[in-house]
Amino acid sequence: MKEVELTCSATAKEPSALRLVLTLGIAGLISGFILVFVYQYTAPIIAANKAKALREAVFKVVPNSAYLQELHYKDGELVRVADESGGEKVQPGEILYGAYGPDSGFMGYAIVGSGNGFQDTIRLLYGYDPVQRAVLGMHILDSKETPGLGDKIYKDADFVSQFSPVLVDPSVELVKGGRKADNQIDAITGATISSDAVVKIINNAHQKWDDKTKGAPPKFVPPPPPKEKEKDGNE
Amino acid sequence: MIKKPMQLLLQTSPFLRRGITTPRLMSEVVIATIPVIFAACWYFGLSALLLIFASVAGAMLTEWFFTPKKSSTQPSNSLLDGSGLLTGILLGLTLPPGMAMWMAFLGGVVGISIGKLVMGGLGQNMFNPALVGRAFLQAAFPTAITTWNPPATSPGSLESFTAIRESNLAAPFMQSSTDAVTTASPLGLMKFEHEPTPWFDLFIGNTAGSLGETCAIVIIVMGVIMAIRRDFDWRIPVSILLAVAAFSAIPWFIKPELYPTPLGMLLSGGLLFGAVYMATDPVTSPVTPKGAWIFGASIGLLVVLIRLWGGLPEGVMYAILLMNAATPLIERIAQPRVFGRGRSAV
Amino acid sequence: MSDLAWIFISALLVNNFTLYYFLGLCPFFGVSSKVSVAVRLGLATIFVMIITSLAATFLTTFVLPHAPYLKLISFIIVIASTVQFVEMVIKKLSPTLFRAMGIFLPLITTNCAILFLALTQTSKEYTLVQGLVFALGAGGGFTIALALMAGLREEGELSKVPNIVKGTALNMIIAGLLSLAFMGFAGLFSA
Amino acid sequence: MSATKSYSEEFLKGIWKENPVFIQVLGMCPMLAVTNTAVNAIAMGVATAFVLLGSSILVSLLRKVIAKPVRISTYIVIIATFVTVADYSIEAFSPALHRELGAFIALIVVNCLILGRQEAYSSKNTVGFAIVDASGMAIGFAFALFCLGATREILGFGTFFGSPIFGEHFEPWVIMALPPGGFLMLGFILLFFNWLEQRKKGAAV
Repeated sequence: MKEVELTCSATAKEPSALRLVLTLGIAGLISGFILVFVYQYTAPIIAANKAKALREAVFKVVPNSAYLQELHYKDGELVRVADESGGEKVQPGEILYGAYGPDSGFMGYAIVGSGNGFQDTIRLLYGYDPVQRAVLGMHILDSKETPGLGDKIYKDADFVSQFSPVLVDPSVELVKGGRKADNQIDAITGATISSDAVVKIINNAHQKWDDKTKGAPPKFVPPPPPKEKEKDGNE
Repeated sequence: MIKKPMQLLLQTSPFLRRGITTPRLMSEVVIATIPVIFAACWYFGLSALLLIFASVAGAMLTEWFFTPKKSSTQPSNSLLDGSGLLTGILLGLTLPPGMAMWMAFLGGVVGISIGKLVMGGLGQNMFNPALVGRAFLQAAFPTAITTWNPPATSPGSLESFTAIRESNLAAPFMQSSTDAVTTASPLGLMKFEHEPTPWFDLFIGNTAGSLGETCAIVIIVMGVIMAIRRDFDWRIPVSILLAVAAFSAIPWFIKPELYPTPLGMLLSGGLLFGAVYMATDPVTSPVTPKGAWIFGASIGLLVVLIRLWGGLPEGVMYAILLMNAATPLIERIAQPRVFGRGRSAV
Repeated sequence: MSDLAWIFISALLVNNFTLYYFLGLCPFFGVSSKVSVAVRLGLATIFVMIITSLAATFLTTFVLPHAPYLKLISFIIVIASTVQFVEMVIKKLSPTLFRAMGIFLPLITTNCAILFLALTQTSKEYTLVQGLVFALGAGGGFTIALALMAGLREEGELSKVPNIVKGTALNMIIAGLLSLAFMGFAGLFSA
Repeated sequence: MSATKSYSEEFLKGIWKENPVFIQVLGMCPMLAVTNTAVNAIAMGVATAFVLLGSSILVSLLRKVIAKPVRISTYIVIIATFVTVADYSIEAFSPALHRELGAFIALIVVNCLILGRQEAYSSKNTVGFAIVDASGMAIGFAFALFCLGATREILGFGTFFGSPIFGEHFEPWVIMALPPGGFLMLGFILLFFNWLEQRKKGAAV
C-alpha cells in the first residue's frame, strides 16, 4: 500500500544517469559477490542432502537394500544413467532406481509416481519386485493433504505398512473394511480420496514401467572411488 | 439496500399485504422446525434432543454474553427475537447423531460469534450463522462429523428412543469413543461404492444422515406451508431444486451406472433441508426475484459439482456459504434499473 | 480430467492463491473496498501473471541452468519490469484506462502471488502451455476472491459493526469465512 | 528525526508499540501460510530477521551512495540477495525445515515489512540505529509469528513444539492447522489488541 507513493515520488531532483548506473552497479556487484560465495559453499551440501534423502527413501521402500543406481529405459533395456547416457540429459520422469542388497544382488526397483490428491499433487516413491510382481513399500515424497486426515497416507503406519507387500495384478485395489486379497489396500476412514489417489498413482506408474521392468535387471556396478571434482555449472 | 436492524421488510411479491417483523418470522420458522425435530427423535432417539439442546445452549449463551446489557441501539433484547434459538436449532439439526455434545455447543458459539455478532448482529450477517458453525465443525472435526450412525431398527419405540449414544457424552475437548455401529450415508454410498439407496427410504427418512436432513417428506410439507405463509421467497428453494435436477440429469443420462439419479440427488443428503431452512435466510440471500433465481440456480450447480466431482460426498453447506458470499455481487447484477441512470458497473 | 483442466481448476478454486496460500493479501485487504476497483485490479493481475509466466519459462530454460542462484533476483526484476511495461503500454494505448487503474499497477509488483506463481511453475517443471494455464487459473482465482471480498466489505460498510471488530480484524474474519467456504472445493476433479 | 531518540526506545517500539503484525498489519502473506506450528513460525521469524537485519545494515551503509530514482530497485536487489542466502543456508543445514517452509522463504522478498523499513528508516539513519530498529522490528515480527504458530499448533494438533500437552484423547481442532484457521486466529488476535486499545482509551477517559 505504501509503495504507491514511493514509486511515484521520484521526481525531486534528477541525478545524473551515471550515478544511477553506478548505484545499481554497486548493488549488483555486492549481491553477485555474496551470492556466488554462498552458492559455492552450500551447493555441494544441498546436493549431498538430496542424495542422502533419496538413498534413505529407496532403502526404505525396497527392504534389505544397501546400494542403488539410477536407471533409464533405452533401446529395449534398462541401462545405468551415469555411463550410458553420454551427453544427452535424461528427463527426471524417465528415471527409476535399481536397489541392490549388501552383496550387490538385485532387490527391486524404486519408482517415482505422482498424481492429483485431495488438495494438491502427491509425489511418492514405491519399491517394486518384478519377480513377485508386488509393491514392496511406499513412501510419500511430497503432499499437501489435510492435516489429521489425508496426511495419514504417510503418518498412519497401518496404512503405509499395507504396501509391503501388495500384489499389482490385476491392479492394486482400494477397499473399505479390511483387505481380503493380496492386491487390496484398506482405505483410511474419512480420507477415501487421498487413499484412492495413492493407489491410483501406483497403478498408473506401474502401467508405465511394467513392460520396461520385465527384462533381466542390470547388474550393479560399484561406483568408482569417490573423486571430489564433480561440481557443475559454476559460472 | 439499507438494512434496518430490527425490522425486516420482505419484498418478495408485489401483493405483500403486511410487513413481517423479525420475531414473528423467527417464531414461525422455529415452529416449522418442530416436525423436523420430531422426525429426528423418531429415527435417532434422544441423541437428537441432546445435540439440539447443546447447540442451542451454545448459541444463546454466546448471544447473552456479548449483548450489551444497556444499549441504546438495541431497544429490545436480542435474546428474545428468537434468532439465536433458531440458529441453534438449525445447527443441531445438521449434525450427525453420534456427534459429541461439546462439539455441538462449540458450533453454536462459533456460529453466533463469528457468523453473526462480529458482523454487527441480527440482519447484518453476511453468512448463514448456523452454516458458519457447521462449516467450522466440519473443518475442525472432519472425522467426527462424517461418522454416521444408522437409524433405529424399530423407529419410535421406547428402547430405541432412550438408548443414548455414548459418543454424545464425550468429555469436553476429548475424543468421542467411536460408536460400535457406524455406516455410510446414502451420498457416501453412491459416491464411493456406486450403490444407490431406495428412494422410499430416502423419502420417509429411514437412512443414515444428519439429524434433520433424512426425512424428506416432513421437510417438503413444512417448506410448502412456509412458502404459502410467505415466510421466505419460494423462488430460492424452487430454483435450487430445479437446478440440481437439471444439472444432475446430464451425467446420469450419459453414465447411469456411475452417477445418481436426479431423484436420488434431490432426496438424499442435506439438499432439501438446506434449500428450505438455510438458503432462504432473508439476510443472506438476494432480495430481488431475479437475484433469487440466480442465487438458487448457482447453489444447485455448485451442489452437483461438489457432490459428483468434489472430494466430499456432500456439498450443500459449502454451496450455500459460497453463494452467501456472492450475494452482494448478485444484488448488483440483479438490481432493477433506475430510470435516468445507467447500470452500475460490475 | 485432463492435466491442463486440473491445473486450471486447482489454481482457480481448490488451491486458491489468496484463500488457500494466503498470497496477495496486501492488495486483497488494501484494494477490496470497492467491487469495481477490485475487478480491475484482478484483471491487471491476470495480465501481469501471464507475462510473468512466459518470462519465467524463458528464464528457466535458457538462463537459470547456468546460474541457479540468480533465480529469485531475476524473477523479481522480471516482475518489476513487466509491471512497468504494462503501465507504459496502457498509458500509451488508453489514457482513460490508465487513469482508472494507474495507481494500482505499481502495487502488483509487491503482490507475492506473482512471485509465487513463477517459483511454483518452475519447481513443478510446467511446460509453456501448462504455465500459461496455471497463470490464468491463479489470476482468475485471485480476481474471484477479491471480488467476493469487495462485495462483502461494501455490504459490511452499511452495517453496525462493533467498534472493536472494525478494520483489519473484521476483514481477517471475513477472509477466514471465505476460506472456509472455499474448502468445499477440496478434491474437486482430483479423481 | 530528532537527535534525542534513544537506542532502547527505537528497539522497543518494534516489539510492542509499532509491532509490525499486530499494529501495522504488515507482511502477512508469508506468515499465515507457515504459522501452523510453533517451530515453523520461529524458523520463519529467524529467516525474516536475518534478511531484515542484513539488508538494513547494507542499505544504511550505502545510504549516501544510492541514487533516489533507483533506490527501490536497489533495495529489492539487496533484499533478494539476502533471501537467496537464507534460502540456500536453510536448505543446506536443515532440509526438513526447508521442505516445510517451501517456497515461502523466497517470498520474504516481497514482504512489505522489509522494504518498508528500508524506505522509512535504514535509508535515513546511521548503521547503529538501523541495526537497533531492524532488530526490534524483527523480534516483534518473530514474536507475533510465534504467538500465532503456538496457538494454532496447540489447538490444531494438541501439541507444543511437537510434544503432546493434552494427553492422547484430545480431539484436535484440525481447522486451526488449515488456512481458514490462520485467518480466523489472526482475526481474533487483532480483535484482542483492539479490545486492549479500547480499554486503555476507556480508562484514560
